[in-house]
Amino acid sequence: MQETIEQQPVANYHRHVNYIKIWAILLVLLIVSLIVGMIGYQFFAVWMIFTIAVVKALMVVAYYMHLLWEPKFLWLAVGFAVLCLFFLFLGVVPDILLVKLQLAH
Amino acid sequence: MKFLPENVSTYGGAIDSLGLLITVTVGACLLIAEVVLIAAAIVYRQREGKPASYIQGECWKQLKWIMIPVIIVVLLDCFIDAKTHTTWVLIKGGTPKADQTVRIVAQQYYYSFTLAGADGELDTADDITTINELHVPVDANVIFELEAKDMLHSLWVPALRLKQDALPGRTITGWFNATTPGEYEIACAELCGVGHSAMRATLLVHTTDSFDRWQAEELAPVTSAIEQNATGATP
Amino acid sequence: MDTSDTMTHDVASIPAMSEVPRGRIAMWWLVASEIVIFGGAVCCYLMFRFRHPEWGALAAHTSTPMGALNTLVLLTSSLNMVLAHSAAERQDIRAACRNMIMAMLLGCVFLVVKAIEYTAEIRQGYTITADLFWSFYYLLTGLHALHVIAGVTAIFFVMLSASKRRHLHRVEMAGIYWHLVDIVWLFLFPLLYIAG
Amino acid sequence: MSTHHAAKPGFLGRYVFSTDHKVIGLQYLITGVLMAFIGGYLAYVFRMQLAFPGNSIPGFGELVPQQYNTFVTMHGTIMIFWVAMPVLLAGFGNLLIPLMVGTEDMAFPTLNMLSYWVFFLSTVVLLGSFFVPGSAFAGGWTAYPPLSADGYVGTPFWDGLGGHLWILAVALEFVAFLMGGINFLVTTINMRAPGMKWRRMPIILWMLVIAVLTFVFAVGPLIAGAVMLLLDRTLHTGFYNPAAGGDPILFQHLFWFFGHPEVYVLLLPSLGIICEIISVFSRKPLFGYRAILYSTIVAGVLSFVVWAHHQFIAGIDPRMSSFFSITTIMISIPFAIVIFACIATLWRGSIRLTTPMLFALGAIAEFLIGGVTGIYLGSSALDIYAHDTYFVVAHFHYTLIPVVFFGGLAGIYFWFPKFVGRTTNELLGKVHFWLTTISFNCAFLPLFILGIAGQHRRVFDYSAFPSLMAGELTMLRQIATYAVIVMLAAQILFVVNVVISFLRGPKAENNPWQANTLEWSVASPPPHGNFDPYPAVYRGAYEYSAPGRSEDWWPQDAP
Repeated sequence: MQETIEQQPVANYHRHVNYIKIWAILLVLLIVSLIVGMIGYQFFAVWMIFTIAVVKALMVVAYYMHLLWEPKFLWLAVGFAVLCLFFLFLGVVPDILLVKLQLAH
Repeated sequence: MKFLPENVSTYGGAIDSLGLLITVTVGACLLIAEVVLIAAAIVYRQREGKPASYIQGECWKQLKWIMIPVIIVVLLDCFIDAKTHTTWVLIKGGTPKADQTVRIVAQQYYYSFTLAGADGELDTADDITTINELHVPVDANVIFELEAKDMLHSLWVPALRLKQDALPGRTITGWFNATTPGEYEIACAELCGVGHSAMRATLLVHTTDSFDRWQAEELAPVTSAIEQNATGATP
Repeated sequence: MDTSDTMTHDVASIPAMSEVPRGRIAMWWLVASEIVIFGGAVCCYLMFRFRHPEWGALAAHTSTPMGALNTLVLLTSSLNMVLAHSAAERQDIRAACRNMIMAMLLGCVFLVVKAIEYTAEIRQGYTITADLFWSFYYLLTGLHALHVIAGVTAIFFVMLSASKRRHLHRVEMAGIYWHLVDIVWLFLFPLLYIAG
Repeated sequence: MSTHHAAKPGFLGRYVFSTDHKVIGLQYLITGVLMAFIGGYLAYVFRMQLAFPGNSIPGFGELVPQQYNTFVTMHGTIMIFWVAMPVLLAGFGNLLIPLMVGTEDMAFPTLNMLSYWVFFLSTVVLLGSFFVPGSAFAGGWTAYPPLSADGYVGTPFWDGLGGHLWILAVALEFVAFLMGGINFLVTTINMRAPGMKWRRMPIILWMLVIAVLTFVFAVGPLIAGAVMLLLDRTLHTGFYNPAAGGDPILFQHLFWFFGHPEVYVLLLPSLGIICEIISVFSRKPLFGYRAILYSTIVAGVLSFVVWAHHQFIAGIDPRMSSFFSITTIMISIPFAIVIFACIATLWRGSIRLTTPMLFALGAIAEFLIGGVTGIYLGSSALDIYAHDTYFVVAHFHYTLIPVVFFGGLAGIYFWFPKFVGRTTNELLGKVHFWLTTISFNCAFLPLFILGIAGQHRRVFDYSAFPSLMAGELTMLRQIATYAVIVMLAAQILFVVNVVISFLRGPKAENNPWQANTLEWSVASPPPHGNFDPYPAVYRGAYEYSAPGRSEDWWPQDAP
């Protein structure tokens, strides 16, 4: 992580891509996820919808926020944040889902 | 270790010996580290004409002086982990076959204990409910179902080496087996409000005979009521 | 700190200062800290969503068309913001300000739609205390709405200074934040509306 | 504060609403030290209650159970969040980072000032909560629901005001440290002097950076959790209420997911201070810079997967306990490397036992005890017995006091000449050290024994427990209490030393300790803008006693 900063090229400035094209793709993805949602609530649909959400988010991050052209240590910052959430989820989920409960409903 | 309360449970010995293991191994490491630290600070005091050595500790030849102790620490860690794991599984990993079943309900600021009785089923006629007194027979596997009504509480029996938090909304199952008859303190080890300090109960471990006698005495009114019912019903 | 490095008298041939503008680095750390805040809340929601399958029925009461409309609004608003950024880099102040105004307006549209949704739900009795699902719904969307308000405010001030050709690099900073708000919604929408 | 700046800001601008990192650092430091006295006073009151239950306490009066809970809660909160964090992270971070990386100020000076004032506001809110009806929060510093959520009995808003303010204060504080922390990161990433490569940075900067990263990544879920707790308290939602489908254990997880990394947020800056001081006063390079650095990074990452060792017996899944027990015991390895490297730095050195050095060595010696007793608690099976007893209390005081108190004092004595421009009195400092060390051990060693005897925590009065009222145990509690009083009294020496030195201590040279790092190359105290001209860096920070040089130090900026 430390080395990458120094090795970054001086000319940062990200290329500007065709933002309207990205927007159109995002829109199509939105419509696809809505259609998938209308089919029903099966396992497949849920996975599809969330995969599409992740793809959409990655596109925004990569092209609108220009993470594609940022130094690697910023990727690490975002990546480690997501990794921490993953740790949190894995550590907590057994206690929420695998316990004998006496809940109100 | 005269301050440690006497152990009266079957698994308490395992915890005590784990404590001893850690004390001996880790204590020895601590002692060595402290001695080296203090000795170094004294021996290498500033002296005229004796400059410090230029040691960076970047090459393996120098680093081994810390890496060898670290490897020893790693080995001790593994050893402690292994023993910890077996002890933990013994105590919290599951429950043995029940000789007695008891429901423990913790609330501000007392415990109520419901002993399942001879049939081993809770919520039947031969249940005995007591407040702040837990009666169990000696040498019996007692399975408890721990519940909390309002706040977090923690069932804490030092003599049994037993501690388990009680949470509202879930039933936590655990067990113990007391080996010596007598009276022992039960406390609440989790802050549960203003009266936390006064939340105290007693564990009474009976010999088998005296437990049967106590049970019979407690059940006497219930038994007579059932008998009366029975005689009343048959014309 | 290897020996060769410390013993030779090289005056740093490499400039240590990184070439990424400091504001942008700061924005990304802000993004990272927001990810763990929203992510933490979403993790909690997910766990409870798995625990309570019956929430599916409750989630059906959220208005998917409204949510979809809001997704569209935020995506378009993000597009405006990134166009403003590229215009600001071309020193095209008019286009930058126009796009930022559009972004802000769309942000306000988002809030209005949200307010209509809230009103409808509360009218039906789905208040924050009605059920844990609704508690999570208001928590997540409420936190997000606060971020939308903050984002609109930030864009407003950036636009004021940009219109005087000052701090043009801040357009990008505001943009990064605004896209983050957009991304959070991209996840909240399926979580609370579609796959509910 | 001598400044050769053209436009001199007025008194307010220079000392109160200053954007100068040195002033902000001192503001954080002084606020933290003052809060330490409040926290110490609370400790005095409840220690007296424990030693002499039922008696009126000199300087306070009669203590009732509710007040006892409040005091214990506020003692913990203040000492962790309003003393350790501002002193170690914000105080030393602000003072040292720009000077050590060789730049004029933080990356965002205004944000930095804002960070302090948000922190100040949080302090006011926290202290104000003592004076609201119902007094301050009494649910333990860990704030476990349902107790912290008032048990879902529908407490009216105003009756729980102390608790709401507590959450608000902690949240404001987190915001302040997030602002400050992002500033630290950007400054270290972006504003290093030419030649200040990552591998040449003083280790304390690395430690501060890793501490900030740990803080930033760990605090998020707790912020979400705190909002949920506040909603539970005020609107009576059910996030932590099992009757509504929530779960109280969720908060415990969110709390400790932050709470454990938080320990390292405090530990790392302090370890950094200790490393600096030990290297300077042994006149030797820091042993194993890279080993220390990599171990610290490993420890930082590992700290995210150990949190549930605080919950072994809290009703979590027993299989998870096994996992967390292993990771917890494994985290001792990187710290063993760091501590051993510190000890190895002493080896064949030329040690000067000045006051800062004494405090640094004392910190290591005491921290070893704290670290080692952590193994007892990290071992899940033994934790069944030790959890929630005074063994835990003794353990974390043996980690936090060396780290915060000894480490912090070592840093204050070490950098006092630099930032105040006057030197402290060595004799007073040494007496202060020995009194503090001896009384500290007398105060907390007995607590280990009490913990082994089964004395459980957060209890107002043990008279309900005959076994804990045994003569010896009562005596141990009294010894601990007397020792705490001595320890608090010993701090008067520190105050006297600092005040007298500030007023009429001998003027300090630029580099009284003959140290290498960049802050010693400028005037004491450093002028506004720090460097003129900007320094260039030629080597790492630990070139002490380099062979072939007449002097035994070699500043980083000397060609």
